[in-house]
Amino acid sequence: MSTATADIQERPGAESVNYLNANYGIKSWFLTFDHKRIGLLYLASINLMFLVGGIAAVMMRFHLIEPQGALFEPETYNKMFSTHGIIMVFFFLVPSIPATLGNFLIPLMIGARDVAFPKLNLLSWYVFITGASLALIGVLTGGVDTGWTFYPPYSSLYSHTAVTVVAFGVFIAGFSSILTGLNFIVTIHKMRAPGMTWFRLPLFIWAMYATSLIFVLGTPVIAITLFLLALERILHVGIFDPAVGGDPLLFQHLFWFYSHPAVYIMILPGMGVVSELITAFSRKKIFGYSFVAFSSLSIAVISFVVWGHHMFVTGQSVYAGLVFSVLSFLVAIPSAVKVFNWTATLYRGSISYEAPMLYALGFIGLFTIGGLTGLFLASLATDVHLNGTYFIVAHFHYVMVGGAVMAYLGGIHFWWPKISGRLYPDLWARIAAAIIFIGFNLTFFPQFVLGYLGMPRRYAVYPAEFQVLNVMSSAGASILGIGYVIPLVYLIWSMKYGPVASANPWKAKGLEWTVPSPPPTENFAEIPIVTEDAYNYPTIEAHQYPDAPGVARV
Amino acid sequence: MGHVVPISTYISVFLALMVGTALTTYVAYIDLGAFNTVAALLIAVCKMLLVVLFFMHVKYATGLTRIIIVGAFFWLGIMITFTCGDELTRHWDMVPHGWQALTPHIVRLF
Amino acid sequence: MHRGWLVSEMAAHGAHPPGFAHQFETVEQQREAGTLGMWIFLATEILFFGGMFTSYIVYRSLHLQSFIAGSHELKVVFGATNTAVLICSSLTMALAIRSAQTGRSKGSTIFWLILTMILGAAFIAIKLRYEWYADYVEGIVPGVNWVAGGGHTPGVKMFMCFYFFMTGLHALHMVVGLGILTVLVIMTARNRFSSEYYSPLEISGLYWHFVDIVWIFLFPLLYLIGGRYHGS
Amino acid sequence: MMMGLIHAGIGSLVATIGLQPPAASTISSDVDHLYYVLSGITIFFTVLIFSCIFVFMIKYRRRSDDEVPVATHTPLAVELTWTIIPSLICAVLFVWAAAVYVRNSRPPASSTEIFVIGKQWMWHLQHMEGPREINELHVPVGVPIKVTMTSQDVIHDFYIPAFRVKKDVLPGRYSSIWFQATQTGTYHLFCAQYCGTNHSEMIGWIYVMSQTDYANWLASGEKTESLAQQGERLFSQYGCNNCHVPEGNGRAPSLVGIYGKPEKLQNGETRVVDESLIQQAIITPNSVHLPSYQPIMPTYQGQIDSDQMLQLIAYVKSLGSEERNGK
Repeated sequence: MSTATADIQERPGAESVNYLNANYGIKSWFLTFDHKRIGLLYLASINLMFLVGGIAAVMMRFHLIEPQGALFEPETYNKMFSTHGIIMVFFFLVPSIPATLGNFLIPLMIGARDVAFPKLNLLSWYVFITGASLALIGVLTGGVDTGWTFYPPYSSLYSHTAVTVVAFGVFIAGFSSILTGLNFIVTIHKMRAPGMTWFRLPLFIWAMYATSLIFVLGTPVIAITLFLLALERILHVGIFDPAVGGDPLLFQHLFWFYSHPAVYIMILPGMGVVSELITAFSRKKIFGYSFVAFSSLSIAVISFVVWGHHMFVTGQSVYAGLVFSVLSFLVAIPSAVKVFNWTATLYRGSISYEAPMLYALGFIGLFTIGGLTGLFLASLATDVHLNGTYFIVAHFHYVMVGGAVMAYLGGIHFWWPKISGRLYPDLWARIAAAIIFIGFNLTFFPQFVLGYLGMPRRYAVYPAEFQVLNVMSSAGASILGIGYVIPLVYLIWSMKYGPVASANPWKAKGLEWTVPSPPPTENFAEIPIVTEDAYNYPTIEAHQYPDAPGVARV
Repeated sequence: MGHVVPISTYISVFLALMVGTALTTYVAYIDLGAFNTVAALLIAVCKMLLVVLFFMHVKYATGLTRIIIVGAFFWLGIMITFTCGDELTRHWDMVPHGWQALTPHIVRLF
Repeated sequence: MHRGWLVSEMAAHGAHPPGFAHQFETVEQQREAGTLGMWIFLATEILFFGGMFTSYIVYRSLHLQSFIAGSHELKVVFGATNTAVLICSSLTMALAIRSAQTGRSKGSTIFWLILTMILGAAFIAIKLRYEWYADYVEGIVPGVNWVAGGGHTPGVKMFMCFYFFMTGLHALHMVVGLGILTVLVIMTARNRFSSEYYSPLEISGLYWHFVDIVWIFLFPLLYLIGGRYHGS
Repeated sequence: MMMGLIHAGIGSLVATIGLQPPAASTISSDVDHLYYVLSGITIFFTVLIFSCIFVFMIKYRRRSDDEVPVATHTPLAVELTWTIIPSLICAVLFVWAAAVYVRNSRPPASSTEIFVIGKQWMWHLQHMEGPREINELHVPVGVPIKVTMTSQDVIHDFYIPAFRVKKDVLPGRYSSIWFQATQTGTYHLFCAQYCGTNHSEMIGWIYVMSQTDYANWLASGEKTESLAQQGERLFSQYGCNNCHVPEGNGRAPSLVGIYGKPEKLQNGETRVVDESLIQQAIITPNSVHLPSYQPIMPTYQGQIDSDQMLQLIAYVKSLGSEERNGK
C-alpha cells in the first residue's frame, strides 16, 4: 500500500500527451498502428472470449452437480465443453499474454518506438477478430461438439455440428499468431536500443522470444491440419477415413505437433511475467539469469518432440511411445530449474505483497503441482490409467489456469498503472487473488482424485459414486467465477476513478518504468542507451555492511 | 546494401537448374529400383540449394538467415521423423522376435 | 555490427527517404528487418507445406503400389514443362531485382517483372488447361468428379487427393505471387524504388523463389519417384 | 520386500478413505506402486516449494520502503544440483514406468481371447466360445484374457479402471489389451475417448467370476456355435474355400498356419499376418496380395459387416494355432 499515494505528485501535469489521449474517436483506435493501442484492442477482445469460455465452464460445472446431469441434454453438454475448450485454448490462452502484454511491453522493454511491422500488427488483430467471429458464429449457429481436439473420424464424418466453420475460425486465428510471432522475433532481433544486449534483456523478452518461435514453427502445421480436416468434411475424400485407407492417427500426430507446443505458448509468457514480478517485488536480481533465459529456449525446443505422450493409448507404436516418454520427462527439467530459481530469488530479498506478487507466488505453487502431475502422464504405465480421465483435466488446468491465467492476471495488475495511468484498489486486488487461489484449488484438486478413481472426462452423466467430488469441484468453480469478476469490476472502475499513477509506482527496474504512465505514443522522447543488466536493484554485500537494515534479520 | 550478383552467375545457375530438371525427368525412365527415389530427391535438393544460395542470396547473407533456414528444415525433420517413427513401427508390436525379446531382462531390473 | 541507434542525418532533419517508416532509426535497420521478417515467414511456409509433405510420406509408405499407380496418371511432359517455366520465372525475378539494385531504368525493372508475371501465368494456364481440366474430364478428381473403376484402388484416390491439395495449395501461392508482382509493377512505375531502397522487391523475390522451390520438390514427389519405366 | 510392505500399507490407507479405485488385476498393483511414488515426489516438492515461499515471505518481508536487500550470487554448483537431481529422478521414473508398460503391452501366449466391437454408443463383446454380450462382460478370475478390439464408426476407448488398462478402439484397425483379474466382483467399463452425443452412456460392467461360476455361466447360455465355427460357415458361404484350399495348391494361398507368420507382400513389404492384415486382405485384396499368386481376389467391401469379419478372423486364427485345433 505504501506506493499507492507516495508518488502521485511526481506525475507531470494531467494534460500531458500520452498514447491514450493523443487522439480520439473510433477511427483512432481501429486504424491505429500503435503497439500499445493494439495491445488494448487485444485485451478487450480476448477478455470477451474469456467471458464466453468462462460462462460455458460455469454451466458445465453446474450441470455436473448431479450424476444424471442437472441442466442439459448430453448433446448440449458436449457443445458446452467443446466451446469452452476451443474458445479458451485458441482464442484466450494462446493470445492471452503475448498479444496483450507482449504487444504493449516488448517495444517499451527493449527501448524501441514500436514493433518492427506496426501495420502487420494491426492486421494480425483483424485476422484474430475475423477468426474469433467465425468461431463464435459457428458456436451460436449449431455449435460444435467435437471437443477442442477435433479428432476424426468423429469430426470429419460423424458430427452434424458446425465443425467446418469453427475449424476455419481457428485456422484463420492461427495466422494472427504467426504474424504476431514473426513481428516479435524481428522486433527483438532488430529493434533493441543501443546497449540492450541479449543478456541484458528482461526475462519476459526471452520468454516472448521462445513463445514466438513456437508460434512461427508450430502454428502453420495446425493450420494445414485443420485445412485437411475441412476438405475432408466438405469433399469426403477420405484423408482421415480408415475405410478408404486414411489414418485417423495421422491427424492426431499433426494436431499435437502444434497443440503440445501450444501448451508452452500458454505457459512460457506466464513464466516471463513471473520472472518480472518476483524480481520487482523482492527488489532483487533474478537468481540464475542465464539458466532462466536458456530454460525458456530449451522448453520451446523440447516442446516440439514430446507430442506423442498424448497418444500413448491411441494405438501409437510402443516404440514411439517409449521415445516420446523419455523426451517428455526431459521437458520437466528446465521447468523445474525455473521454479527453483524463482524460489531462490526470494531468498534474502526485500519482499512486499502487493496483488501482482500474490499472483506470482500463486503461480509458482500451482505450476509446481501442475508440472509435477505431468510426470504421472509422462510415465507410460500410469498414463495408461490416467489418460482421458479427470486427472488430465486437473493437470492441464493447474498448468493453464493455475499457471498461465494467474500470470496473466498478475501481469495485468503489475503493468496496469503503466497501461491505464491509474492505480487500482490494492486491497480488493489482494482479496480477489486470494479468492481465485482458493476457488481454483477447490475446483481442480478434487479432479485429480476423480481421475485416479477412473472418471473419464467429457462425460455428461456419470456414476453416482463420483458425485461428492464433482459437487466440491462445482462449488469451487462458483468461487473461482466470482474471483474473476472482481478484478474486471475494479480495473474498469480504476480507469476513471483510480488514483493517478506515477511513472514507476513499484520502484521497479526496466525501461518501461522510465517513461511516463501512460507512455507517450512514441514511447521514448529519445531512444535510451542501456548500460546495465536487467533487474539491477541496489543490493549490499553481506560481509561489507553487517549492520545494514537489510542484513540485520538474516 | 545487398550484394550485386553478376548476371553470369544467374545464367549459370539457371542453366544448371534446367539441366537438373532434364536429368531428373530422364532418370525416372531408367529402372534403378529404390534409387529412383533417392536420385530424384537428391537432384531436387541440389536444385533447391542453387536457388537458395544464389537466387535468394543466402550465399551472401548473414548467419541469422542461415540459422532460420536450417532451423525450419530441422523442425520439418522432427515432424517427419517422429510421425514416421510411429507409423512405420506400429506393425512391429506383433513381431515375436526383435528387441521385444529383451524386455524381460529390463523388467527383471525391478 | 551496424545498429540502428545512429540517427541518420536524413531522419534528424525529417527528410525521410521514400518508404522509410517512423519506428526505425535507419534505412539499413528497416531493410534488415524486412528481409528477416520474410525469411521467418518462409520458415512458417516450410512447416505449412511440411504438414502436407509429412502426410504424403506417411500415406505413400502405407499405399506404395497405389501411389505409384496414381503417379502414372499424371502427365510428366506438362510437369517438366512447368518446372522449366518456373525456373525461367525465378531467373527473370532475380534479374528484375538486380535491375533495381543496380539503378537501371525503371522500364528495365518493369520489363523483367512483367516477364515474370507472364511466366507465372503460363504455369497456371498449363496446369489448368492440360492437367486439372484433363483430369476432370478423365474423372480422376476426388470429391468433384471421380469415376470409380478402372482398377482405381482407394489408395489411388488418396494419391489424387494429395496431388490436388498440394498442387492446388502451390497454385494458390502462385496467384498470391502474381498479385504481389502486380503491386510491384505499379510501385516501380511510380518511382518508389531506387538503388537505395528496393526492399519490397527483394523480399517479394524471396517469396517467389520459395514458391519455385516448393515446385522443385512437388515435381519429383508427385510425377517421378515411382519410376516411369514400367508399363507404357 | 520392505518397499512392498510400505506400498501395501499406503494402498490400504488410500483405499479406506475412498481415494483409490478397486485394484483387481495383476497390473493394478504395479501401476499403483508407481502412482504412490509419483505422488510422494509431487508432495515432497510441492511442500518444499511452498514452505520455502512461506518462510522467505515472512523472514524477508519488506520492513521499510528504502530497505536494501543483501546481494545473493548464483553458484554454478547450486544450479547444477537442481538440474541434475530432477534429471536423475526423471530417468528412474522413465525406466520404471516403461518397464511396467512394455511388460503389459504383450499378452501371455496362453490368453483366452475376447473380441470387442465398439460402436456409437455401445460395446459388443464376443466370446470365442460363441456367447455375445452387450455392455457387459463376464470373465473368469485368474485367467489371462486378451481383448481384441475394433470400432465400427469413430474412435472409442476401452477402459477398465479397476484393471488399470485402457486402449483406444479404432475403426479399420485392431488394437488389443490384456488383463488377468485377481478378484471377483463387478467393475466399471468406460469409453474414455470422446465419441459423440451419448459418449457418457457408452459404459458397462465387467463381471469377474470364479472359474466354476464362469463355466456355469457359459453353459447356461443358449447353445451357440463358437466364433471360429461361425467363421468357417461364412468361409464356405462366400466361396472362399474354392481358392484358399488347405493343401495350398489352389489359386490362392492356403490359410493353414498363416496367422502370426511374417509374409512378404507383392509391394515388397513384409508384414506379420494379424487381424488388421486379414481384414485388409478381405476389404482391399490387391493392396496386400502375395507375389506368387495372381491378384484375382475380389473385394468384399460392403458385404461383410464387422461381426462377420471377427468370425472370419477367428476362423483363420483357429487354422493357425495347432494346439487349439487339437483340443
